Amino acid sequence: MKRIGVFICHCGSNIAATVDCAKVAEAAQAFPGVSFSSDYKYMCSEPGQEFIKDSIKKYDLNAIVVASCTPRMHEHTFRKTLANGGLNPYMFEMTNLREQCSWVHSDIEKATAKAIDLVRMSVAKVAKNEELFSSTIPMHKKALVIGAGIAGMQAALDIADAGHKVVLVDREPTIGGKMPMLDKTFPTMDCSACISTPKMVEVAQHPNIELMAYSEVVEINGFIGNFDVTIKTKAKYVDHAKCTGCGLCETKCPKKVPNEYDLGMGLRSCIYKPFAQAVPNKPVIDAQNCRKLVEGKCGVCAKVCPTGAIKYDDTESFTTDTFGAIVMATGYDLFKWEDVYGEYGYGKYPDVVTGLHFERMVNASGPTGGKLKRPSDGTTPKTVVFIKCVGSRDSAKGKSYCSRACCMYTAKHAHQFLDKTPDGNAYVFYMDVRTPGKGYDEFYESTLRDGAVYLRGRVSKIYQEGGKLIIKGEDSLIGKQVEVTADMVVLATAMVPSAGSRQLAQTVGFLPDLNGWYQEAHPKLRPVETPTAGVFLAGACQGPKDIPDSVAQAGAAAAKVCGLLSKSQLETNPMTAKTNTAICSGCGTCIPVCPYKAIQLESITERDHHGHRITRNVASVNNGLCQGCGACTVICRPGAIDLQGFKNDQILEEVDSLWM
Amino acid sequence: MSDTTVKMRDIAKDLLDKGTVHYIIGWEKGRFSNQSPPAFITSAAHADRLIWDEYCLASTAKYLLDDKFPAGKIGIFARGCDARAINRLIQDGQINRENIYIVGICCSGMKDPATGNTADKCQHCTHPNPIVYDILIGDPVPETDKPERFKAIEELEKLSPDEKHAYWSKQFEKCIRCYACRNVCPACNCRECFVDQYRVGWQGKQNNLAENQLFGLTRAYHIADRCIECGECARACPMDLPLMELNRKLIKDINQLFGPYEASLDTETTPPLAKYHLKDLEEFM
Amino acid sequence: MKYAYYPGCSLDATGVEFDTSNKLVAKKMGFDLVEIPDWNCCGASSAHAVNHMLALALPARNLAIAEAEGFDTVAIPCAACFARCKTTAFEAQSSPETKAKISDIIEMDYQANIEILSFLDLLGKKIGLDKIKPHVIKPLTGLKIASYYGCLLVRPAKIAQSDDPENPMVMDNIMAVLGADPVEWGYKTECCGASHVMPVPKVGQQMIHDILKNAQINGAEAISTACPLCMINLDMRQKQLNAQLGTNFNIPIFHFTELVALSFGYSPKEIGLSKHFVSSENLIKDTLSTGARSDGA
Amino acid sequence: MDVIEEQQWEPKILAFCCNWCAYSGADLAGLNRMKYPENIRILRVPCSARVNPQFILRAFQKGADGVLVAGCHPGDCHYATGNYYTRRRFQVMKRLLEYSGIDPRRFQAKWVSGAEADKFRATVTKLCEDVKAIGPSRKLGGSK
Repeated sequence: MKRIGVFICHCGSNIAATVDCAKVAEAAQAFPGVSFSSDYKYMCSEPGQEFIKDSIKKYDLNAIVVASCTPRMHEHTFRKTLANGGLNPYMFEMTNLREQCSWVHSDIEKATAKAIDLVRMSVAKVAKNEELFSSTIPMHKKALVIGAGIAGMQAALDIADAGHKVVLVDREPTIGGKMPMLDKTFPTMDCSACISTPKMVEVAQHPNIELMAYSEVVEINGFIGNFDVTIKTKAKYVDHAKCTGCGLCETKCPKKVPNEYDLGMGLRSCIYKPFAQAVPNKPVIDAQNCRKLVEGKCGVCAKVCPTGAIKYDDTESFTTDTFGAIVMATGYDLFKWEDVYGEYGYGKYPDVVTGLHFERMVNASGPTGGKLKRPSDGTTPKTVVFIKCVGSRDSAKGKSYCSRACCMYTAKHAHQFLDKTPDGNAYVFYMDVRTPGKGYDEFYESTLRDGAVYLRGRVSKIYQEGGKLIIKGEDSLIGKQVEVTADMVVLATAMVPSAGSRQLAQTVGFLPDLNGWYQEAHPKLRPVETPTAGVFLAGACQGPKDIPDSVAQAGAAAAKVCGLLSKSQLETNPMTAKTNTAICSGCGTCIPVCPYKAIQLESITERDHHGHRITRNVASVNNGLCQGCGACTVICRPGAIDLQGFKNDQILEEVDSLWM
Repeated sequence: MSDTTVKMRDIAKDLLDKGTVHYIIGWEKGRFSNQSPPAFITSAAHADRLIWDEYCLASTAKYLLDDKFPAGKIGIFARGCDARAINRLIQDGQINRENIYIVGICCSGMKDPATGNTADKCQHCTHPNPIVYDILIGDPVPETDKPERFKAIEELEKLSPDEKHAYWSKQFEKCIRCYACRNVCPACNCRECFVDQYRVGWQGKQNNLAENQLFGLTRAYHIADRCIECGECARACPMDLPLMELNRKLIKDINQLFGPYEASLDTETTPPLAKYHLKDLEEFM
Repeated sequence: MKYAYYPGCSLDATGVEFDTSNKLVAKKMGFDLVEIPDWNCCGASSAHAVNHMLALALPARNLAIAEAEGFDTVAIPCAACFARCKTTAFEAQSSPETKAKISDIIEMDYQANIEILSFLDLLGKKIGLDKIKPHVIKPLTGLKIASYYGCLLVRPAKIAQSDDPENPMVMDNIMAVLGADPVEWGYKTECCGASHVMPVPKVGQQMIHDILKNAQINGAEAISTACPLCMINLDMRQKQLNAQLGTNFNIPIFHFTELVALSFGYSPKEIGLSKHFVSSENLIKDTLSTGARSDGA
Repeated sequence: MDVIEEQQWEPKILAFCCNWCAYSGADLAGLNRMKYPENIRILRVPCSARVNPQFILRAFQKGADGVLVAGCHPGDCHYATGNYYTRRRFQVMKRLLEYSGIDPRRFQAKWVSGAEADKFRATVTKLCEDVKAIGPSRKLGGSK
């Protein structure tokens, strides 16, 4: 039997000015189950809390209602008061008389009547409260970072510097991601590789970071503090323990294929490092093209290798490990404009390239040694047209969102082109110029001063005539159609989530947004968290970002991870869903509704009403994953799954109490 | 004796003789000529009790719930409605497909024993042919969408709030809370129905209009996206409540809101209320 | 196989050789083109600028007759007629009210379920390239041809439903089957400017000029068309262009079925090639005598 | 109900508010001392997806004159996806209520963010005005 204590707070005059607190306390005295009721000037004050504790003892109370301000303010305070007074902290309900009654009403009589109703609701609810207990889950003090671009490397370094172990996984043979491919970074024009490759080396040398290049996460089970992860390392065909990275094999390999790192504009051998400063600085064999692996002939690399590191019978390997937290840093890919932009020629004109091609071309370590050359004939372009928003901000063709970095890198490209080609002409077709960033607009202005011609309008057609490209578009500021004859066109293609990121999200257990970007837990207040506790976001996997934003977000994700890993165990919220297995029929309807994948079917063995031993399925909630939203409780027709602290019978009592 | 009856008996004999099933659920002739209640045949010797005529109104599928962990396979004769009911029970995790042997029957509709006209539940049937079976009797009969089955709902929607209230009050005043509708419904397969959970207090026990209507609406909502339109609830109702007018209202709205959907045509598709789409209609902005 | 055939007014007049070659091709390939009985003008070029319902009702009447005659498919050689018919079907299919209104106006039941195909799609897609190939007895080996589609066969994309509004290929594929060498060029779907030539000659002439020039630059020896208006516009005005813009165009223009018929072994005379303004006599002689161009080279 | 009672009648409206958006929006309305009718009784739930449509049926059965379900805007749910289920459930329930003869103005669902104090005020004020215009609830299956 409940012996409920009700405490009505005046909050000075905040409540008492509009609500007759004594009258409310008096009315509460008559509610079923109420053993003691009183009003008091400040319930949250030290003496107020003492009053509650004393009353618990004096009147043998076992459930408490405090009617004061919003529970979002002091629920936690009073729970502690109950605990100190010897009660389970969850034998408590709070009535919001200040924000939702006295402050919003002025008629004392009506406000008092409402206050009595609100207290009645809380009393009805607390009468059904049950003691709840937190449990703890262990925290594995090790983080997993998936993707080793600039965001992943930064997150890994920050976590490792804080003294925690990190495993950094990347599916490519080298870490670094897209940043080392770039030539210069806006707006400072410092060399991209010069600032990213030292980070790569730092990552490789950090005692707390275990690097797993050429590897992919294939399976994740468990929950915050305890993620069991299986990582596949692809067959490298080179024993990196023996390999010294001397590079002899690469020079002797007889077969050359297009180099992915240069977007097919240059060649590489079949035993290769993607680029000179790759980390790990040791080669892998491309099994699709290696003559030894495909045809069984050749074997030159094995012959020349001074350390006997070549291993043609290498196979992929799997490792498993447990992590406390995970950072997703899978980055972006470029929108495949060739599939949809028929008016730009579907990629059939060799001199229509993307911004990333341009980066490789102007990069001194790129396929042209830093010289801008037309892919078709190797000549130096004199007139270059840049087109922005190719796939971005255009739901008819590609994506409705803005890719954020293109305005700036296009300005940079125009600047670089004009810098290298003093008599060159640069035309930029744009929809808007968006330069929100430190020094960004100044940079754009300087590109205009360099002589880049900005034309506000879309390009409707590109075609080839002779050796030239004809670009037809609109200059919407003068309202005329324009036609430019150019040597080369550079498209600022949209950023899209990197290939396979949707599948990876499903492996981890959350859903990407409409466009495939990873969804943050809250757009304003939890921008680096995911709906899955213990999984965080860094960089462009969450949405298009430039380098500074990616690095900043990586730092934020790392801080969140460090916060988690600094604990040896986590206290769980006891207000989670729980199954009544006697009622649960194992239909599993609750499973797809749970945003945290916290529910699964579990088989139990029991005796049926004939006395036979039977095995049947019931829903089982993982307390480490459940966040207590209650979506499952509504889909469950018989209410077999219920939310602790907001149980069906509690809410029904609250509803009923209003019309007793 | 119809061809189908002959085949039913032959198949039942064969299945029971060979031990493929340890009993089979079908229909037999009842006390009156216009009744063919369900029959449970446990040996080949009794197979000749089986009958197929125009009065085999009862659904066979729900009986599977009484033997969820059978000692051997259960044979079952199933028309379109029974087969969808079987799918319903499978998708809801209540029975195991491996435990049952389905003899499908293509059905051209039953008669109302009282009037001799086509039974209400068959008039609006969209899937007379079984969608799942191990062996099939008869040739498939033509199937149509029957959009006219929503006509009665559209008529009711045109009434004013007062008229609607009056209509449903009149209906639910008749209800005697016997729960026959729930007991025959293949979508009502909970271990413990909400009406029986007196501790939680979903529902009062009194037999009055308010409680009756709360029960009716709650049950309709519980099966909203899972109702297979077998019409058993309305057939079983001793007080002739137009229960399909509630179920079809929900089906109609769900189809309009979230795209065409018919429950239990397979056992995989997630019911519409257990999923969402980011671009769902927005009317709460 | 039988298809309803809607020649439209142009094929009775300036495009008479288009009609002839269509029929020759059909005859050789063994399918029947049945002219829609008592057909009327589709209203193209003027009706839709004047009265929306009229613009829908005119084509609908022809389509309704074809439906009533029991045809599943109607083939339409003229791109403008095709566009008007497709638009009518699209509007009727998207709105039952519109469909009812149209039926009311034409006093016939228009179902909007007859398939509407351009003659190009009929040959290149519905019947198929593999059915054309066996009849090619005089391949157009080596003939560098620019396939020109114009606007109305591809636009608006959701109504025209061509294979690709930006880079259609169906005519190019047919040309390849005939043994010709379709060139890559940039003006496949640009407007030919036919309706500008009269009111604003300067604009119209420039449009023709750009098409011809781009074809020339990309090595085309001739242009193949699928619209009687494009055909006449590109063909008839080359002389005028040369006089006014100082160019020297002399590019033979064909209805695409003329080239199909040629490769099927019909003579230029049977097809009516002499009706063209720019003579194709030498080019054809050259091409057909070649074996020379392929075997000899 | 006699004449005197009719005059004194004040509707009682139950509002289910999710803890993270609508409830904090209501708190903000208080903080800003916005005024709205006293007829609203807020019931706090963690998420609008916790609101079982049966609770609404129950409220109307017991005599609620109006019911509001308020949660975060789609895309802003604290639990990522809860309100998408809410949206489906109550679009269906709303129509079922109307079909059962409950004046559609008596039930509302609305997205109210933690910052939208004024939207909260406007929503409950409007609901209250509507309900006052219709008159006392006759209860689900009951008489006036």
